[in-house]
Amino acid sequence: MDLDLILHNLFSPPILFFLGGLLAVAVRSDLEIPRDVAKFLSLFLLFSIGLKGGMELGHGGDFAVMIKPLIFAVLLAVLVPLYTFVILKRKLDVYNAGAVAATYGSVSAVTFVTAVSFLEGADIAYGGHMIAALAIMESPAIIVGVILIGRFSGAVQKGNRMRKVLHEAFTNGSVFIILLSLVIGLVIADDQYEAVAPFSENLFKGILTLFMLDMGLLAGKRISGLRTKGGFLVLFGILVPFFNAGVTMLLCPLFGISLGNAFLLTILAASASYIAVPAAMRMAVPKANPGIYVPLSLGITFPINIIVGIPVYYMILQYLYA
Amino acid sequence: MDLDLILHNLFSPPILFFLGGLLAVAVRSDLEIPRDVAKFLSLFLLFSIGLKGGMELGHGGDFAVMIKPLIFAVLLAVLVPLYTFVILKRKLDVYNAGAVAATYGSVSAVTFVTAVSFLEGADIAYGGHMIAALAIMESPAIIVGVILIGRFSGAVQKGNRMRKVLHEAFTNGSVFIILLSLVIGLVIADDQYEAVAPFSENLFKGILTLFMLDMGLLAGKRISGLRTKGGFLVLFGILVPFFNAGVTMLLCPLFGISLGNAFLLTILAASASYIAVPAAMRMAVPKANPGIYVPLSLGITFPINIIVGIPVYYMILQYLYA
Amino acid sequence: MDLDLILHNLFSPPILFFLGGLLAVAVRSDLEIPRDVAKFLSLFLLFSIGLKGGMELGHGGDFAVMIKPLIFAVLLAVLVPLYTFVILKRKLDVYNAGAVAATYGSVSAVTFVTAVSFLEGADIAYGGHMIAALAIMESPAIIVGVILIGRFSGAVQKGNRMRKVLHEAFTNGSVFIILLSLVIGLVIADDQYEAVAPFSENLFKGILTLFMLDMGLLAGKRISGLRTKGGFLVLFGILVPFFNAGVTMLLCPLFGISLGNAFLLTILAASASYIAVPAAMRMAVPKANPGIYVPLSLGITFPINIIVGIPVYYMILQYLYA
Amino acid sequence: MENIKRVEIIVPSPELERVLDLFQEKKVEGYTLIEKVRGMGHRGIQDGLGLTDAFTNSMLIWYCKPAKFDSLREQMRDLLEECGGICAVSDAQWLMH
Amino acid sequence: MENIKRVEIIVPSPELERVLDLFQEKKVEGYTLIEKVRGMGHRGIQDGLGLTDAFTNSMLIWYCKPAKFDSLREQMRDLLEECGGICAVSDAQWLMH
Amino acid sequence: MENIKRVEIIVPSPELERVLDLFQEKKVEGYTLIEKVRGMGHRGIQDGLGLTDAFTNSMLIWYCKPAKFDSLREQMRDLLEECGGICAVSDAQWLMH
Ligand SMILES: Nc1ncnc2c1ncn2[C@@H]1O[C@H](COP(=O)(O)O)[C@@H](O)[C@H]1O
Ligand SMILES: Nc1ncnc2c1ncn2[C@@H]1O[C@H](COP(=O)(O)O)[C@@H](O)[C@H]1O
Ligand SMILES: Nc1ncnc2c1ncn2[C@@H]1O[C@H](COP(=O)(O)O)[C@@H](O)[C@H]1O
Ligand code: NA
Ligand code: NA
Ligand code: NA
Repeated sequence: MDLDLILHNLFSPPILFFLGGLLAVAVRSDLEIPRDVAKFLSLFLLFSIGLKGGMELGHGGDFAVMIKPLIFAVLLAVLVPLYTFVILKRKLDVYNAGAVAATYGSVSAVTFVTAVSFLEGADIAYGGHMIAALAIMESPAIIVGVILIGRFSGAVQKGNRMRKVLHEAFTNGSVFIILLSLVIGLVIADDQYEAVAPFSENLFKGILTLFMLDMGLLAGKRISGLRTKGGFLVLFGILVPFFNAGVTMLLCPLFGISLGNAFLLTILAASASYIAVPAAMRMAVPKANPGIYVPLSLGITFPINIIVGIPVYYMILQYLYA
Repeated sequence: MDLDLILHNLFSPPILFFLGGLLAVAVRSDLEIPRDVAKFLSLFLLFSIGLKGGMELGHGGDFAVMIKPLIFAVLLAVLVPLYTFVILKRKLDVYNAGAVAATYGSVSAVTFVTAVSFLEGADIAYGGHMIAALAIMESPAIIVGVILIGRFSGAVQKGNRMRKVLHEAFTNGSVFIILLSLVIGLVIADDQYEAVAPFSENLFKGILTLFMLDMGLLAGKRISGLRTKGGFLVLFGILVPFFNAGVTMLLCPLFGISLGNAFLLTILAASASYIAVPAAMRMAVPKANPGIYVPLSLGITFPINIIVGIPVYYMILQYLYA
Repeated sequence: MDLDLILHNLFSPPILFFLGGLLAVAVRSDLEIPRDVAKFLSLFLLFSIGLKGGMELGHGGDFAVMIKPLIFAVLLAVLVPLYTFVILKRKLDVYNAGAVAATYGSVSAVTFVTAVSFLEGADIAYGGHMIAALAIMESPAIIVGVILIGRFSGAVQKGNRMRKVLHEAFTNGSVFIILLSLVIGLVIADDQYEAVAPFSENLFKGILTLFMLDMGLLAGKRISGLRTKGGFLVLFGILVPFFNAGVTMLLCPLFGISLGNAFLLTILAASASYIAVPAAMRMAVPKANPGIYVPLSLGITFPINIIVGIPVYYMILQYLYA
Repeated sequence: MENIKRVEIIVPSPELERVLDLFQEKKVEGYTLIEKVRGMGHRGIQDGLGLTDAFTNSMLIWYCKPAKFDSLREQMRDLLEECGGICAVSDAQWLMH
Repeated sequence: MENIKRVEIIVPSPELERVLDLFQEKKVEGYTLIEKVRGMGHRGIQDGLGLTDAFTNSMLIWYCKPAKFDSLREQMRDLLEECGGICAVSDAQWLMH
Repeated sequence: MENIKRVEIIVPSPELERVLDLFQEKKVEGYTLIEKVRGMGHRGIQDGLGLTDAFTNSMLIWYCKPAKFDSLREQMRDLLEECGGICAVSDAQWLMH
């Protein structure tokens, strides 16, 4: 059955088109999805997942049950950049160490969305508040990263610049659209949701599929940039997600978090940002090299999570929750 | 029940996402919908509404019944710029007075489309010919505005330029796509329409929702441009829609126009253009300042109509038609 | 009944919106579909047709039955550029003759897709392997064209450049996305396909409709560029598709190819490329004038095929297969 | 290498057609056009927003002989006066081919 | 025709706001902005890929009096040193209107 | 401020790769690229239409030392002769940082 599951995950259209995107880069095809359209597809996915999460949240749930994973999520977002920074500083300068640490403390919405789509295929329940967890985990790592850099570089961060970073961390487009959709999904009546659902819900898997093709194209192009950066970073990009996932999986049952939610929390912990963090870091820490933190998260950690991670984490959790 | 209706209108996804867009600007989020995609979404809405209107038109209807609102519509489109020009000229120069007058004589397709979506939610019938009214009302005000400016500025309009304006007024993209879709909706067989409907009809509300998010972003950015323009214009932008709506609502029952159609005619009268007119005016009257007429229509009149206007006009009409 | 069929084809939304696009250009409307969105719509159509073809291919079929049309397809793609080159060289220089020959040896995916949509409306079965035929026919003509030019221009093609052309011919985006979708449609489970179908399948006709509006706009703009090029080319663009279609229709029954597949093969033979070939030719033969081969294929042959060709070929085939 | 003038014209996009008409009238043989350009000037900010190109500029780059530029300078000036925008000229050298 | 300087500034898009802030502080009256520009430089390739503008440049064209440029030259230099990008100046003539 | 050459190259987009290959061969250290540019020239109108970039131009801006430009001038000329497009050079000054 286990192999079945891995195959089922591998043979889903989103994953296959992601691989197709990698292949297109490998054979140097000129296939591309226009940038503006790709941005819109990504907006759609956040809109769709937010609306649905809000909707489900609106259908009740125990506050005490919901608050636990959220606290857990914030802790992860703060602690992961701290411990990874210590590791990274051995090989990278302070600026790049801080930027990579922030990248791994934050999360990847597309990885999350792929995991949700996997859960729905496997018919496992999860809570709408997990979408809140996704939104909540995007920002803290950015702030932790910038503070770490400020501390260790000795450079006094001008108050002005720090304010800008804080602002960007909490108002960047992807955080904003998830939270907005979540709240709106929560307040609207069921018939209102259903009028939007043929767009927001029915097209979800299909749009995710084309978006993953674009992710494959991007990841393929970014991987090559890593070649010159040496094995340490590649190893980091492979091992850290598994470590973060491992710790999360062990703790979740203790906190009484359900299987579906634990799975999503695990994937959040394992994932690394390649949208919110690059946008914030380019502004906050121009001395950090986006040619390091973007390829690492997009070219290594993202594919590992969606191809290997999703089925493996799921199997381990099933074992732990059996 | 009345408050219920206002709330129902306020808590629909399109309105909520419009408010979300305003909020995004207020907190200075970098959320944005790529321009080209927004243009396509607007094209989709016109295509969808046109096709459906044509389809319904094709299913019969009394010509005598249909012609009345259309004549009414043309009268509105000609008279509104005339009377508003007289008011505006007290505070603005001839160029800007003419441009603003044209803006308010013309109509906003998105306001109309939101009203249609409201009607459908409330299960009130309306005629497919009202989409023709929408298309018919876009252009006349542009011509009236340009003639007024020619008259009162003393500047002799070169025949060449006037020809261009006329041409633009009747062939601009948004008028063309509505009319084209209307005619095609009229001639195709039902099964042909149904093959297209999963795209053109089922996605309508969802795409309207995301489009309204963009409208909120735009309106939010444009409002700030009005601050320096003084209270007269703001007052104008608030009161004129209500006045135009009021006159329309009083006259509709006399003309024997049905409730649903009267509601749509009212919203057309109350709405102001921010697509067709700016495009035409920039070309016809480069001396008029688009920083006045666009923000006024988009930042003041548009939100007032969709948030306050739609439920209020509807309640008044229900009272008048009871 | 025959006239009925022509009318049914003419009154389908894709064809009507294509005519609408031509009309928009004729009245000089500023209607346009943003380039990036149009590229995405075209990608969607290839993705959708590929996935569905793969899916159907996966549901079995006799290999011996499937291989025949594919061999036929390759033969067409090689022979058409050879014979047309001989004709074209009488009036054009070697570069342009080769480029036009390649254009007509290759195929138009949108013509194919319109034909598929016509077949589905008429409830005639066709095989998923015909989508493979579409993909297979895109490239060979490019290579034949370049070889012909190399031969007859006397210019020795540098090996480097020829390698690039070969590479482009087999990896260009449109070939890649069809083949990728075909293979993925083949390997995924039915429930996986169904999760994507509300996007990839249900929206197909609607998106084809808007895409054809864009094709009409493009074709309209390109036709005017032909006026100065003289009657020979226009005649060529009108007659060659009918000749290619005629030969194909006569041979298909002999090869034991079914009605639906014969129809699609005919349309492939009759159609000319305006995506893959221009991209390859601009790179391989910069001395050829894209102002000749693009308008010819897009402005003459494309409309003739979809308006006249589709119903006429279908009627003839029905007669032949009766 | 031949001496030549590099003319750079930036106008609101709705006026582009008028400049191109002038180019055609004067038989200009070549130019390059960059669309969807933003900017600021006397007439305020052109931020590229909206569903029309009312708040967008277009930029033309035109390499030409000095005399050619002189031949349409006055008409260009009139056009800019009416519609806004700028026109600047600098010296360049042109790789003959 | 008036003599004027043509200033061309190319910076990573995330830094554009800082240049525009500097422009505002120094009361620059007009500029033109081309977005979504790609490039290569000391900091590697900006290929325009991705969902953010982290790998995209912005290009500013600014016509001004020489003294005006001098007034913000040093701040510009500091900004470029920190964030990357280039700033170049050439002579031009400007069609008065 | 250092004296420098500003090279502007405009070619049909399908030929861009060849120019970039030449740049790489000659170890050019920095350039800026504007895509989706339209234009008109000896080979007719490039109107940016279509689903490919067959009717689109690309524009390169390259600041360099005069000698560097000379080192690839002839190859550039050959390339333009074959594929169309233009290459122009002007004087500029460059803000060192
Ligand atoms: N000093 C300047 N430098 C560069 N571009 C300018 C300058 N002044 C105006 N522009 C451009 O010309 C457009 C129209 O200018 P204006 O008519 O002054 O509003 C502006 O939106 C800018 O794109
Ligand atoms: N020599 C050059 N010529 C033209 N553009 C350049 C040059 N050097 C750098 N740039 C542009 O400036 C951007 C940032 O440069 P850098 O900070 O050196 O990476 C590059 O991505 C290019 O767009
Ligand atoms: N005189 C010119 N000024 C500016 N751009 C030009 C000029 N001539 C040609 N171009 C550009 O170079 C491209 C190719 O030129 P051509 O090879 O002459 O057709 C044109 O599409 C224009 O974008
Ligand atoms: Na993480
Ligand atoms: Na009105
Ligand atoms: Na063919």
